Amino acid sequence: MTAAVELAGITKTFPGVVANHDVDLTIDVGTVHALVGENGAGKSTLMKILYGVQKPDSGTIRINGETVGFSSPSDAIARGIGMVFQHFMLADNLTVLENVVLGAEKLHGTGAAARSEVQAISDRYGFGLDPDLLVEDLGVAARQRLEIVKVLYRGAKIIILDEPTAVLVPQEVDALFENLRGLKEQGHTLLFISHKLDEVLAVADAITVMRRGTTVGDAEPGSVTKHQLAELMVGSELPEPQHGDSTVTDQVQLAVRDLTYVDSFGRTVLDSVTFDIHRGEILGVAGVEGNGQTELVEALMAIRPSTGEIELGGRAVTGWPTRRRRAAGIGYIPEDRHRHGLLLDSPLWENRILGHAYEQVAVRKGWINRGGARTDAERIVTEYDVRTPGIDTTARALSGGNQQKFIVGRELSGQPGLLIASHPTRGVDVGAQAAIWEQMNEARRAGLAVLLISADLDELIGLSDRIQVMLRGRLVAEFDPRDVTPQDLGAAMTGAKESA
Amino acid sequence: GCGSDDSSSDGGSDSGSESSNALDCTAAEGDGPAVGVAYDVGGQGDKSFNDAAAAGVAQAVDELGATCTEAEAQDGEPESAREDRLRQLADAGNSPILAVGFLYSEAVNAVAPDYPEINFAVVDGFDPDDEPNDNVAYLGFAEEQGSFLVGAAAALKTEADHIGFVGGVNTDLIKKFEAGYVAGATEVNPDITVDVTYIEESNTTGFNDPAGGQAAATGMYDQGADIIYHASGGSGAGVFEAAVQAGEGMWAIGVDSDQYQTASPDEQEHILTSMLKRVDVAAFDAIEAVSNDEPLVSYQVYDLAADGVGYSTSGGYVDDISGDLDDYAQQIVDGEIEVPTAP
Amino acid sequence: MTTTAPEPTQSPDGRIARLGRGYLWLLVTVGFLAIVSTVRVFSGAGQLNSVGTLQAALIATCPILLAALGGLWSERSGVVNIGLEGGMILGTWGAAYFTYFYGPWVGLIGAALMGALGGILHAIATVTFGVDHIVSGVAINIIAAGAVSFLAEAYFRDLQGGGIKQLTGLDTPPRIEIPWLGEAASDLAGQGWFFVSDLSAVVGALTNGLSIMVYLVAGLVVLTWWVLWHTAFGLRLRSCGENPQAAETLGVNVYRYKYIGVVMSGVFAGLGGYMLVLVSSSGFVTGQTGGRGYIGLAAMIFGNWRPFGAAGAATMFGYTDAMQLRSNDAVHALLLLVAVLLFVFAILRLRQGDRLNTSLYAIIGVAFLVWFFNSDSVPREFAGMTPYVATLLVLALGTQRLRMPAADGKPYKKGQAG
Amino acid sequence: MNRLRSFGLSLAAPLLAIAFSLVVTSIVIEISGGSASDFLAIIFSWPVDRLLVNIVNQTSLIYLSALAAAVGFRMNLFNIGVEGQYRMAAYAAAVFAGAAILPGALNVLGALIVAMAAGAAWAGIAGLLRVYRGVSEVISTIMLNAIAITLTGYMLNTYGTQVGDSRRTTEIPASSQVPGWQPFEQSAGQVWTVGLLAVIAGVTFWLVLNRTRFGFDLRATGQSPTAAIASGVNNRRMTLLAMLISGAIAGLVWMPSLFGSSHYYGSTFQTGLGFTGIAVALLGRNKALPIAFAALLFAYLNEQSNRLTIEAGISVEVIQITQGVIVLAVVIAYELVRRYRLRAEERRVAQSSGPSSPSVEEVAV
Ligand SMILES: Nc1ncnc2c1ncn2[C@@H]1O[C@H](COP(=O)(O)OP(=O)(O)OP(=O)(O)O)[C@@H](O)[C@H]1O
Ligand SMILES: Nc1ncnc2c1ncn2[C@@H]1O[C@H](COP(=O)(O)OP(=O)(O)OP(=O)(O)O)[C@@H](O)[C@H]1O
Ligand SMILES: [Mg+2]
Ligand SMILES: [Mg+2]
Repeated sequence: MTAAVELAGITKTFPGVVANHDVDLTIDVGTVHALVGENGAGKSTLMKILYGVQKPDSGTIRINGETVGFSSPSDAIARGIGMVFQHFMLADNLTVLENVVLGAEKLHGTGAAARSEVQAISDRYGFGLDPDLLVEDLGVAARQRLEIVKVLYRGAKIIILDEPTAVLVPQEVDALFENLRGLKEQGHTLLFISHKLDEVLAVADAITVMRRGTTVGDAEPGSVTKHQLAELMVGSELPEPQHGDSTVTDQVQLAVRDLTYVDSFGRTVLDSVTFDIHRGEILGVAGVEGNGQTELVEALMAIRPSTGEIELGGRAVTGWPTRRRRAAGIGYIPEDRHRHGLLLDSPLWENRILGHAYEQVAVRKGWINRGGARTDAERIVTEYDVRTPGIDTTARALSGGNQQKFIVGRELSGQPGLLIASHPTRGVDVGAQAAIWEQMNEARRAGLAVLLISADLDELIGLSDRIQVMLRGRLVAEFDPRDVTPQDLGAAMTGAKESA
Repeated sequence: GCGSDDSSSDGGSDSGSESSNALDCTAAEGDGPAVGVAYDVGGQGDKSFNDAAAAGVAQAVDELGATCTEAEAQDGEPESAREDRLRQLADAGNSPILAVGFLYSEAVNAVAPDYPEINFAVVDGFDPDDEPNDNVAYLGFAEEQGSFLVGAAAALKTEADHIGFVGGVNTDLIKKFEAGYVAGATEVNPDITVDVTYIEESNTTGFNDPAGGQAAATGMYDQGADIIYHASGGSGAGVFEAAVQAGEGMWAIGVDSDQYQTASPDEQEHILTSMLKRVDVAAFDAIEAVSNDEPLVSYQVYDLAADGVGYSTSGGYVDDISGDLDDYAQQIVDGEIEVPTAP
Repeated sequence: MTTTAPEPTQSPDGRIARLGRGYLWLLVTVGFLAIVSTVRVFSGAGQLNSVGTLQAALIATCPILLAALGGLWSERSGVVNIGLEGGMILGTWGAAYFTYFYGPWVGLIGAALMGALGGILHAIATVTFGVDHIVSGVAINIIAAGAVSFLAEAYFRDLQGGGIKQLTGLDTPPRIEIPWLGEAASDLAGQGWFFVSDLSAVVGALTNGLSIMVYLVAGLVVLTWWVLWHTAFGLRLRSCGENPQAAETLGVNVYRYKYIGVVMSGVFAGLGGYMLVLVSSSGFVTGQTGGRGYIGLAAMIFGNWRPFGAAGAATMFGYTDAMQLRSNDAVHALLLLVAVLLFVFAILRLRQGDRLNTSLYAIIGVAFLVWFFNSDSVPREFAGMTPYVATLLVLALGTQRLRMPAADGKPYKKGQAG
Repeated sequence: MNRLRSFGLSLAAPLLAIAFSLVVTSIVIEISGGSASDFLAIIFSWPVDRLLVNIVNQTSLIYLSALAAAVGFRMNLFNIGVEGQYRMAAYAAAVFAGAAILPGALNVLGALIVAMAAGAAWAGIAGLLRVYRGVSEVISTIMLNAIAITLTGYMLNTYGTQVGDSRRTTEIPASSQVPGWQPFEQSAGQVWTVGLLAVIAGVTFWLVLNRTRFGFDLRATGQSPTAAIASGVNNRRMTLLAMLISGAIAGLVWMPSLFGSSHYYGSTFQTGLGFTGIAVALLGRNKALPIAFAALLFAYLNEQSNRLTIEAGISVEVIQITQGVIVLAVVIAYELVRRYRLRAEERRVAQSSGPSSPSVEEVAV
C-alpha cells in the first residue's frame, strides 16, 4: 500500500534559522498520525510546506505515491489536502458560509446549494454551526469546528490539524476526537499536532517526534508513556508545575466586590463577581474561553468600564484609571502579548517602559529615563534568560517564548503587590514554561498575590492555591487544587456540574 | 492637491486671440523694446486674460519690433516667487515688464524701487502702499461700464423680464461686474428680476468649476431667467453648456473677450454678446509708450471712453439694439450715467 | 480605535431584519418624501424638491459617488486609496482628450484607462512594494495634478476650443427623454401639491433629459453591490480586505485580487473625472476636480464601505451642493427640514431609551427651528458651506457604527500565513 | 562593517530615489517636446543669493506644516486639516496683530499665541468629533478645510479693508513687524526671524516625542493602540491632545511670513502649504530631522522651478511630477532597505540564540 504522504529530505531555512533540516516523514492512508515537538521544532513549517504555503529549499513531497511540487495552497487543495492552522484563519466580518465557500466556490456556488452542503456537514458531525452567522459572533470552539468544516467542505482526504485543541476544554476535545475517529473510518488520513501529550496518546495511531527542525524518531502510542514522549521531545526531563509549600497569608491584597460589566448590547458579561486574594496566594480561575475571564481581567485593569468595588492592599482603587492602578502595584501579563503587551516595532528597552511609565527606573518627572530603562532591560534579559542579541533589538524579532519571558520579567519588576496573569505560558515551550512558573512561585513566596487565568488545567492545578470556576460571567464553583482532576474542572466549566 | 488656488482673480475667459496672433518669443527679433511678461497661473494659451496680454505683446512684436521673455506663475506659490520672477526679468534687462493680474501688485511694489530705470505695468494692479512708484503703471479697467452695457442688452432682449448673473468667486473684482450688470438692466427696466449666484464664496476653485457654473446657470434657467451673464473664468464653459441644454431662446453672455469666437457651433447660437475687457489694448499701450520714451505711470483707466471695455457683436444677435446700447455707452462716457462699482 | 470593546455591527437577529428590510426601506423613503413635502409646502420653497433641483443633485452626486465606489473597490480589497483625487484628475484629462478625437463613448474608455493608470501605480507601490498606502496615495495625487497640467498644456493648446488649461465644447453623451411620462411628471411636479408633486418630481427628474451616464452610475452602484456581495469573485476580493492570510490558505491569489480592486478603483475614479467633464459640464478645465475625490473618500467612509451607503452619503452631499447653487430659499427651507428630521430622530431615540441623544437632537432641532423662524434667508456667504456643514452635522449626530474592512491599510506579504 | 553598509544604504536610498524621479521627469519633458538637459541644468545650478534666502524661508513654513501633520501621523491620526487650520490661524493672528492691542514685541508674542490657539481650536473640532462622536478625522478635516476657506473669505470680505480690488486685514504696526536677517545685499531679501520657530518646533517635537512620557505614550498609541491602552494611556485624551498639538503647530505655519514680509492677511497669503506638509512629513517618515531635509528639498525644487519657463520654456508644473515621484520612489526605496535590514536582523538574532544544529539521535522506544 502506498503511503498517503511521503516527505523526504525536506529542508527549509529562513534568514538565519534552519526551520526544517532533512526531514523524512511517512504517513499511512487512513491513520491518525501525530507530530509532536517543542516550540520552534519546525512542525508548523513542515506542515505549511506540505500545504503549499511555503516552498521547501530542497526535498521531495509525494502524495499517494506521486511526486508533486506545490507553489501555492491551491495546488495542495487540488491534491485533496486540507489544513487547519495553528491560528485561526477566519475573516471575522464574513459569515460562516462565506468563510467556508471562499476559494471553493466552484464546488457548490456561493448560494443555497452551498448553504445546504455546509449545513449537512455541520449536522453530520454534530457541529451545530449556523451558516449565516458572522464569524465574529462565534466562540472559539465554534471557530475551531468551522475550520474543520472548511477542510471537509473541500473534500480533503488528507487533513492536517495544527494544534486544534489548544483552545478547547476537555469535553470539547473529546467531541473533536470522536469526529476525528469518524473521519478516519471514512478513509481520511489525519495529521495531528499537539503539545498535549495525553491527547496524542489517546488519539494517534502513530507518533513522530521532531526536535530542532528535524524528525528524531517515531513512537508507538501503545507502549510509550507521556513522560518518555516528553523526554524525546526536549531531550531531557519534563518539567511540571511545582507548587511547593503554601505561602498564603491572611492579609487580603485584592478584594473584589460585585464587579459587574454590561456590554454595549446590554448583555451582562460579568455578574457580581466577588472574591479575595491574599498575599502569597495564587488564585486560579478556570473557564471556557468567552465566559468573562478576559473581561474580568480588563475590568480589574480599568481597561473596561465596570461597576462594583475593588480594593488593592487596603486602598479603594475603584474609579482609578489604568495607569494609577498599575502604579499602585499591579503587574499585568496580558493574554495576547502582541496586542496588549508589546510594542513590536520598538526596541526591548523601550518595551521596558511600556506600562511602567510611573516607575523611577523608566520615567523621571515626565522625562524618559533612558539609562535606567536600558539597565533594567539588561537585567531582565539576563535574569529571565531572554534570548536576544541585545536590548536594541525590536520585540518583533524575538520568538514568542522569549517575548513572553521579557514580559514576565517586566511585570514582576518594581515589586508589585498583585500580578494578574492571563495564560502566562500559552504557546511557550517547556523550558520557558518552567522558568516562568519558577519566577511566579518565587514572587509568591515574597508575598505576591496572583490572579492566574489559564486554559491549561494542569498549570492551574499545579500552581494555584485555590481554583475558582467562571461560567457565564459568574464564579460558580471553588476547588482545592490538591484534590481536583482536570475532568472535574472541565465539568464545572461547561456547567455540567453547575450545582457543585 | 485639493483646494488648489488659482490666482486668476478675474473672470477671465476665452480671449478673441486667434492662433495667428499667438505670441512666439523665440521668433521675435526686433530692435524695439525688450518686453518681459510675467503671466498669472496658466500662462500663454489659457484663452483667458493671459492670452489677451500675450496678444498685446504679439502686436507689439509685429508693429514695434519688440522682443519678449515669458514667465508664468504656479498654483499656491509664495509671494517671494512672484518677486523673484520679476527680478529675473528685470535682471535680464527687460523693459517694460508686464505683470498680468492683481496678485503681482505687492511684488511689483517691492521690486520696482530697485530697478528705477525699468518700467513696470500691472494689469488690474494697484499700489498697495502710500509711496507712489514712478516707474509703475497700473492698468485698470472699468469692468462695471462694460457690464452695464451687457446688462442693458440683457434687459432689452429678455422676454421673461428675468435675467441672471453667475460669478466665479465672491470678490470685490467680480462684484464690480455684478454691480454694472444689475445697474444696466435696471436702467432699462426697473422692475426686472436679476438672480445672482456665486459658485464659491472665496475658494478660488470657483473659477475652475464648470460643473458649478452649469448647476448655477441651470438653476436660473429653471426658475425663469432667460439670459445669464457670467464672470467666472473657466467655469463659464458650464454656463454656456447650461444655455445649450436649456434650449431655444435661452442666452448666455460671455466675459472678457468675445467668447463667441472660441465657442463651439452649438454654443454660438446661445451667446448673445460678450463683455469685452481689452487687456491686449492696455498691454500694447504700455509697450508702445515705453518704445516712445513716454512710459505710462500710475493708474491708467481703460474705460468706455478709452475703448478699454465694450461689448461684442459677433453672431449679430444684438444688432437690433446696438443703437440703444451705443446711446447708453455715450451717456456713460459723457458722465450722464454713473455706473456703481459695488452692488 | 477609541475603545477596546468590540463593536459588532449587526444585531444577532440579522435574518429577521433582512426579511423586513425591503419594506422598511420603502417606509423610510415614503416617510422622508412626506417630510420634505411638508417642509416644501410650509416654507414655499419649491426648489427644495423640484425636477431641476433633483436633476442637478443627481448630476452633482455622480462624480463623488464614482470616487466613493472607487474607494470601495480598493478598500474592500484591503488597500486604502487616498489617491482617488489623482485618479479623478487623470480621468478628466482622459475624458477630454479621447472625447475630442473619438467621441464621448471612446472618451469614457479613455477616462477609465487614465484612471486605471493611477490605480496601477498605486497597486504597484502598495501591493508589490508594500509601501504605506497613504504615502502612495498622496504621491499619486501630486503626480496626477502635475502630469495633467502638463499634458493639457502639451496636447490641448492648439485644439479647437482648447487652451493650455482647458478644452471646451466637447460632444456629450446622450440624454434620456421619455416623451410622455417626462412631461406629465414635470407638469404634476410643478403643481406644488402635497406629496403627489414631490413624487412626480422624482419621476420627472429621471425622465426629463437626464444624461444616460447618471443611469450608468446607478447601474454601477448596483453592479458593485452585486459583484462584490453576490459572486465568487466578490467574496474573494472582500476576503482580501478582511483577512488576506486566510484567503491565501484557501488558494486565493491575494495579490491578483488586490490588483484588480485597486485598478478598478482607479477606473471608477477616472469615470468620476469623466462625469465632471462631460455630464456636469461639457469641458475640461485644469483643477476642475476641486477636491471631489476627497469628498468621495469621505462619502465611502460615511457610507460604511458599502455601495448603497456610499450612494446615500454622496447624494446628501450632491443634493445640498446643488441646492445651494440654485436657490437661497431652499437653503433656508433646509433649516426647517433639518429641524423636523432631528425631531423625528429624537423621538426614535426616546423610544430606545437613549436620553442623551434624545435631548441632544431636540436641543439642536429647536435651535434650527428658531433660526428658521427668525430669518428670511441664510446669508449667501454661509450657503456655500451647506454641503460641508451638513455632512459634519449628520456625522456628529449619527451614531457611528462604521466598520472598515479588518485588514484595510495593512501590508500583506505572501507566504506568511499560519 | 555591517552597520556601515546599512547606514550607507539608508543614505543611498533617498539619493537614488531623487535621481530616479529626475529621470522620470526628464522623460516626460522629452516626450512632450521640451529639453530635459535644460531642465536638469537649471535644477542643478547653484541658486542665486535671493533664491537661497527664499529657500530658507520656504523651508521654515513647509517644515512647520509637516511637523503639524507628523504629530498626528505618529499616532495614526490622519489630520489632513492642516490646510484649514493654518488658514484660520493666519487670519486670526493677522487680525490680532493688526489690532495692535499690545505693544511691539508683546504683540508678536500675543499673535503667535492666538495663532496656536486658533489652529488648535479648528483641529480640536475634529478631535472632539472623533473622541465623542466617533467621526473619522479624515472626513471631518476634509470638511473643515472647505469651511475654513469660506469662513476666512467671508470674514475678509466683511471686515477687511479694500485695497485695489482685493481685501486684507489691517497691517501690523511697524513696531511689531519683525526685521529679518540679511545675509546678502538688500535686494536678495531677508531670512525671516520668526522662521526660527521652525527650529524651536523641530527640537521640541524631537524632545517631546523621544524623551518624555507624553511622547512615549503618543508613539505607543500610534504603534499599537491596544498595547497603549493596556499600558495605561487614556486613548481619548491622547487623541484630543494630539489633534490640539497638531493644530497648534499648524497655527504657526504662516507666522514667519506674516511677521517677516506680508504684514497682513490678504492676497499674499500662501495656500497649499498644508498639503505640501503632508507629503513632506510622509517623505521624512514623520521624524524631526528627516522632515527637515524633506522640507528643504521641496523648497529647493519649488524655488528653482521659477526659472524653468523663463530660461527653458518648460512649464513649472513639471516640478510637481518630480516631487510626487520623489515621494513615491523614496518610500519604495526605504521599504526595500527595511526588508533588507529585517532579514539582516533576523540573521543576527538567529546567530546569537545559537545555531540550530540538528542532532539526529537514534531513538527506540
Ligand atoms: N516565516 C518565517 N520567517 C522566519 N522564520 C520563521 C518563519 N516561520 C517559522 N520560522 C522559524 O522556524 C522555526 C520553526 O517554526 P515552526 O512554526 O515550524 O515551529 P513549531 O514547531 O510549529 O512550533 P510551535 O509548537 O510553537 O507551533 C521557528 O523557530 C522560527 O524561528
Ligand atoms: N512571518 C514572519 N516573518 C518574519 N519572521 C518571522 C515570521 N514568523 C516568525 N518569524 C520569526 O521567527 C522567529 C520566531 O517565530 P515564532 O514565534 O513562530 O517562533 P516559535 O519558536 O514558534 O516561538 P514560540 O513558540 O516561542 O511562540 C522570530 O525570530 C520571528 O522573527
Ligand atoms: Mg506551530
Ligand atoms: Mg508704492
